[in-house]
Amino acid sequence: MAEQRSSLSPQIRILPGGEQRLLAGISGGVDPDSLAAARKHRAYTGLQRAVEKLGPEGTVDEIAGASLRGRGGGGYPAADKWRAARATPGERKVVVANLIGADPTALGDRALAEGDPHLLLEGALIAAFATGASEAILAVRRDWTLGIERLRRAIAEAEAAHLAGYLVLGTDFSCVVSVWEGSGALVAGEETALIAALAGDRGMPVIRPPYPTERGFGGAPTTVQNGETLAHAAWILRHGAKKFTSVGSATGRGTKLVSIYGKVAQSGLAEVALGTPLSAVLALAGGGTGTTKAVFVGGAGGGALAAHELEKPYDFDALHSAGAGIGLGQVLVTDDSTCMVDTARFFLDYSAREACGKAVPCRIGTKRLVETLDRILAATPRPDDFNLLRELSRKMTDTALCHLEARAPGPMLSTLARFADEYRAHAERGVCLAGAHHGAELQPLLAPLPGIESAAS
Amino acid sequence: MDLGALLLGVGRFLLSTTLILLLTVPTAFVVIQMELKIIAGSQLRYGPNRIGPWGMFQSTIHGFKVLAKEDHIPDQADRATFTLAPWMVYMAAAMSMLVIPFAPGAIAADFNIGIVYFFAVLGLSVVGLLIAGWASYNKYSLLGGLRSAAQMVSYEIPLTLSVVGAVVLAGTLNFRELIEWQRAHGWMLLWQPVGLGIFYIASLAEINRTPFDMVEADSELVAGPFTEYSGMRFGFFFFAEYLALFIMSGVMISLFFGGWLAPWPFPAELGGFLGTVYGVFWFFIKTYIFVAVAVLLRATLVRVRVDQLMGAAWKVLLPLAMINLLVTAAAVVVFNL
Amino acid sequence: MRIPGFGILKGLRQTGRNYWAPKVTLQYPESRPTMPDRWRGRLDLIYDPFGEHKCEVCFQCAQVCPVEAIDMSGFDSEGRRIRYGMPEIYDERRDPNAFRRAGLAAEPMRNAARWDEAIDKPWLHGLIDGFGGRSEALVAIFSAVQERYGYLPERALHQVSDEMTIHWAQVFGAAGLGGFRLLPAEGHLVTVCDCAACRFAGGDELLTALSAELGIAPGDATDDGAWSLETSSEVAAGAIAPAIRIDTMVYGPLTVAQARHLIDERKRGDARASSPTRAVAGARKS
Amino acid sequence: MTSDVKIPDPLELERAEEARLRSAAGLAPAARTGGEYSGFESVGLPDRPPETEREQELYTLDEGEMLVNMGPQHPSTHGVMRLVVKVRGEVVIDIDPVLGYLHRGIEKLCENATYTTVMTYVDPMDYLASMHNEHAPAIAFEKLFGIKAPKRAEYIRALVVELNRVFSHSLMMGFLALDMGGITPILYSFINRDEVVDLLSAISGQRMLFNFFRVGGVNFDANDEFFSRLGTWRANVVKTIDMSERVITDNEVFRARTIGMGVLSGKDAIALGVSGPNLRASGVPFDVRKAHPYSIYPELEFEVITHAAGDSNARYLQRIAEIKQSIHLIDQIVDKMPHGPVQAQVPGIIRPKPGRAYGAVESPRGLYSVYAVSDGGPNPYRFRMRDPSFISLQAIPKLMPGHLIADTMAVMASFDPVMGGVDK
Repeated sequence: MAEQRSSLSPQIRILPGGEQRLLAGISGGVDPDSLAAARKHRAYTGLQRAVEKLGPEGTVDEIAGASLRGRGGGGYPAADKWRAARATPGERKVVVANLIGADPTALGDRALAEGDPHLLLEGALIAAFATGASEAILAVRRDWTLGIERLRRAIAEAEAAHLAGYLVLGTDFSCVVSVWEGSGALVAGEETALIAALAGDRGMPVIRPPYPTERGFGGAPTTVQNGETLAHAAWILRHGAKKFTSVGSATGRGTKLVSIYGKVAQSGLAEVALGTPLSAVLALAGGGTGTTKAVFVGGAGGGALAAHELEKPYDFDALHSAGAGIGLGQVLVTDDSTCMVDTARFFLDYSAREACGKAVPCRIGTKRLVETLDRILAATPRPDDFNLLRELSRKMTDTALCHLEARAPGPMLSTLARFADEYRAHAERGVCLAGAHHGAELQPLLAPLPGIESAAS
Repeated sequence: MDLGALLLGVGRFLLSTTLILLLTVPTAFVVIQMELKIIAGSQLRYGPNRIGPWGMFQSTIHGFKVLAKEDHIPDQADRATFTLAPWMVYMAAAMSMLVIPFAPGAIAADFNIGIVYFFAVLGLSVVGLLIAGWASYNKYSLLGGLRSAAQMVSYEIPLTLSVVGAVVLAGTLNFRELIEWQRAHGWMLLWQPVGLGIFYIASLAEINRTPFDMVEADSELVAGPFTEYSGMRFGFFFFAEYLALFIMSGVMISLFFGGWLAPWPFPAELGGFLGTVYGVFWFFIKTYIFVAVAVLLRATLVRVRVDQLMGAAWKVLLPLAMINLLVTAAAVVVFNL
Repeated sequence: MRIPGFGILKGLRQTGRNYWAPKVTLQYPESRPTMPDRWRGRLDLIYDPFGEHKCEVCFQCAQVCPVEAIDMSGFDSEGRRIRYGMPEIYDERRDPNAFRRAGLAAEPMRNAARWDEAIDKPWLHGLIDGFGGRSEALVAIFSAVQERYGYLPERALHQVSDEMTIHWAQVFGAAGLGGFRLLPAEGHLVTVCDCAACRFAGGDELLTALSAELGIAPGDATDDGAWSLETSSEVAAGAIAPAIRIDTMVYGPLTVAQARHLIDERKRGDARASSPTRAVAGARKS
Repeated sequence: MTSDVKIPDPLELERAEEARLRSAAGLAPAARTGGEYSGFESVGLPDRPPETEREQELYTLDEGEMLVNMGPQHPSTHGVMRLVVKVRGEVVIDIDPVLGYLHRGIEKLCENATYTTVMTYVDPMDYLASMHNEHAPAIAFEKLFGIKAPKRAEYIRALVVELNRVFSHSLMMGFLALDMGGITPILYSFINRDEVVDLLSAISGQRMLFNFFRVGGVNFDANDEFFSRLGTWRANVVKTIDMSERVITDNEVFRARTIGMGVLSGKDAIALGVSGPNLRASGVPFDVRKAHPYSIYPELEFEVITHAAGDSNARYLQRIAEIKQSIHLIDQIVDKMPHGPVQAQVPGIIRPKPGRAYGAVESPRGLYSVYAVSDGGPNPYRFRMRDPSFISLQAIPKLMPGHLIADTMAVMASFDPVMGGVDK
């Protein structure tokens, strides 16, 4: 483990166990800075196969055969997106790898960028080849300095070895890869917002249609894929669709990088096959400390699952039907000392702070939801506050401009459904069933504290 | 003649002219204010009601605004005549006021040929308009000036002829004696109804009032002869117009409505200063009634076309005036009134 | 058969009667017209059922107006007066979100002198040229500037806007959304991570303790200007939660005692920053 | 004449003449104080040889003729139009309307807008008939998409359209009088217009540029406030119309100014393509609502009104009669109005199949029609608008010669052109 940590930023801890596919190279101790070492681990064989054997259509079919779904939270089939981008006519097409790290607690993309840059690069090149793009942009969060540096070096080496850039592998397929340093924000995880930010504009989503695959970055058809998805694509091309689909559930094939944190023995990053029960996922992190009360899946855009639901499979549709979402693979474990209302308020406050402010229901709705939860926590609710919560959430979801906004009320709604008694206790009696003392930390973290005395007490 | 009488005459002349000149501007203000308010009222508007009580100082403010405006002369214009024209028009109006009989003893210059003088001087204003139209070096002005010339030339004749009947009846060309005659024989209105009608129409045309205002037909010629004028030069034209309206009404009531006479027999014993005040009171009452009627006409009527106007003058009014004069003269000879 | 003159008399009668008829004019400032409920022309802001402005005073309109014609003032949802305008009056606006969306600095400005700090124009010019003046490079330019100055001086943003011919509003907006500092930090900048991982690993206790230690609230600075405290999810602590960042160094996982120790270390003037890895190796949360 | 004729500049002629006289009198040539600018250069003589025979004919001045330039800044040119009038004294010899001072490229704007947003662009075109401007595209697009507006929507459309016709015509009464120097009727017209405009803002939310029609329906349903205001308006509209009518219709001066002025025969009107009230005033019974019925007009009972004379007075009386007719129609519509939805289901971004559609309505100024071509994209490939006042304006040069300057404006006002529509 030691040399791994030295090769990655200290923020990233690779948990032992679980599947070892994307993380194989990292935990295998491959030196991320050398192309030769990566090639020992079959780097670029997938690209070779795509370019020399399959051809663009074949590549897309291969991805479709693996039924790869986007790991960015949407779960949109990658093959469909690529087909759409491929079908759109255009001189210039672009592939954008979303490594912006929308949620800082999701470590998957960062780990890949720092530990196995060639995997990402290969995935981006494959996507570019399949969609007929001549340009690939790796949009990386600007404070991942280590990852940026390693990606740049990887690109340079790959171009020197004719694995990227012009005339890849001697064929007439050319793709110029560049690294773009973006500023991390929750909204940047949204593809249209990312495209706007790429163009130097304020990172705000735009209304669809036209979809980015029709008209995206600079008016060119653009394929925006999460970094992990591209890594999966590379892995599929390396090892074949059959092996990829060997694990996973019926609705979600393959694996997912999960970052587990909260009240667990050891927080960190793990790779699990989709469909694994949540309890098994928690086991990877050594299980929860104390009695696990609820598991928040999918971060601010996800939802909560009660302890008795831990046997649910960790899967796109299962979680979605449970009112949560897979998100970027965040799994927050809470124990019985955690107040659910407070937690829901925290996530909503995070959404409100990160709201880009373009869509009014999002900008104002999140604010109002937080205020309403504050009233509930302060035991001074208005008569129809609970209806207001539900009504406002429904409106936000209906009028959403981007999926972040549509899912922002998720944590609140799921906790409201499962832990209604806590809400009621707060609203009516002003007591917290979780026994958490609600003092200064209830205030929004960015706003001034009421005073030092209360903080010191 | 002795020096005292001469000095007295000179002093009296200076005093009266000064008073007249001082009277012109407030009169114009009052008439303009009447126009503003009456037209507004008949258009279901309030009209000016902000400046002063009931907005009665609106026109005064307009006057001072005009003073404050830039005085612009087109560089192709003929400066001398361009500057001369407003002065001529204004002076024509002001001078014709000299013979207006406000009240017994309140006549600036009591000529024995006051009526002739009046029509002669008032006719000068057309020269001013013509000059203005020519000097402005602007086609609208030119057309307007020519229109005014044609219009006035064609209306001087019926206007004057319509009065001659009254003159023949009264046997005098002096306003004061004419009014005295009316005190004796009743208002000229009863003796000369046809003459009154001709006089009223002709006088409206003479002073370019709607419906005969095609000299400055704002929807055809932008502002006629005044197009290129600005500032106080335009103000002079403006004042002169409304002054002329006042003067015409005054002359008309002097000729046909018994001037300063009250509707009932004028108390003869009421002489001296009191009589003057009494006469002035009645004079202004009657005059402003007719000013109001003219204003109401403007609010109601549309503009007559220039050829229709002159057609009416030559084909209708002139023969009528002739017949009227003929009948009157015959009557005077037959019944030796 | 028309009697000549009859029509004129009819018109005269109408106009004359209207002189005494009730007038239709509205004396505007005193009496206002009653506009229909649906009328869309009204320019004042409506209140919501709870009597709060629907306007969030988010200043988006003000900042996207290319000629900066919009200035506004109002009360945000917490009832604090908000005004958009020149930097001198930023401290009238305290809603952090409104600040950030308007691309303005989130703290009240303490020393106005720093705002006029002269910047290295040729250097910035070379930087912009190096990126070919493409607007895609805005963020990269910003991070370079912030790396050099510790924040984005307004003058630098103006120069960027001028040289790259990008609307001032767009430059400010891009800078505001990127987690950049638009105001200089005073002294040592202590950033407590408030991401979910840190929070549930005890980030709150850490924040409370630090603000007690430094005697300031988050988003504030000590009176002597030696310390500033703020929270941000940009630290991205991940496995080392709870973490704090002092200036540029990230430490974690920390207990309250260790955090106090770090602060005291700095206070004692020991400027040698221990490397994060050593801190990580040394510190284990019990 | 040859085509390279030298156009005599009046200023030059005058200067030459003056120089000749001065030299004959043995005087020194005059020193002109004036700069380059001179009043005569504003007559609009082009500084180039004439390109067409028409230009040559117009700009060649015989003895005693001069060009007077009316507009674009003139008290009574109904917006910004320029009339180059060739006069001999007061008599008009020739007239050349110069258009395009208000051109805003609305057709091009519409071709760059999606089908749903076209409505906002056509509004300011003929700003006295915005509702009609929106009606024609709505009809054309609905043909294009193959959708139908609900019944109630059609009724509301007809209602607002007739209301719009009322205030447009009543404004024409006022402007006609104003151009003859009558200053009062225009204010009575505006009283009437204001009430109607308040009505329309009660239903549409705007006073002038309504943006009320939608593809497949209308924006709002008619609410109680609208109907109550409609009732009060209906109660006193006839009074208001009669008020302005009493001032001008029987007025001898007005009749003398309008009867026999600008007589346009039915044949000429058809040849020129004049439509609407101007055509019907020439005795041709053509009304789009009858000839090519659209919306709900087949269900309403009304007959085409015509006047035989074809002069300004006939056009004026035609308008008044149509106002009364529109009020009658409004009564019928309000009586028959059904309940139900006012908007058909239409997707947000519409991509109709390639094709072409034509929608025509009877606007206060005549046959206003829209021709839209779709290439399958989200916005029209071609969007053409036929504006009636543009065509009725072409009658002016044909009618005016022989009349006086005073009548040009009066006759033009009787055709009731709106420059916003002419120049698009």
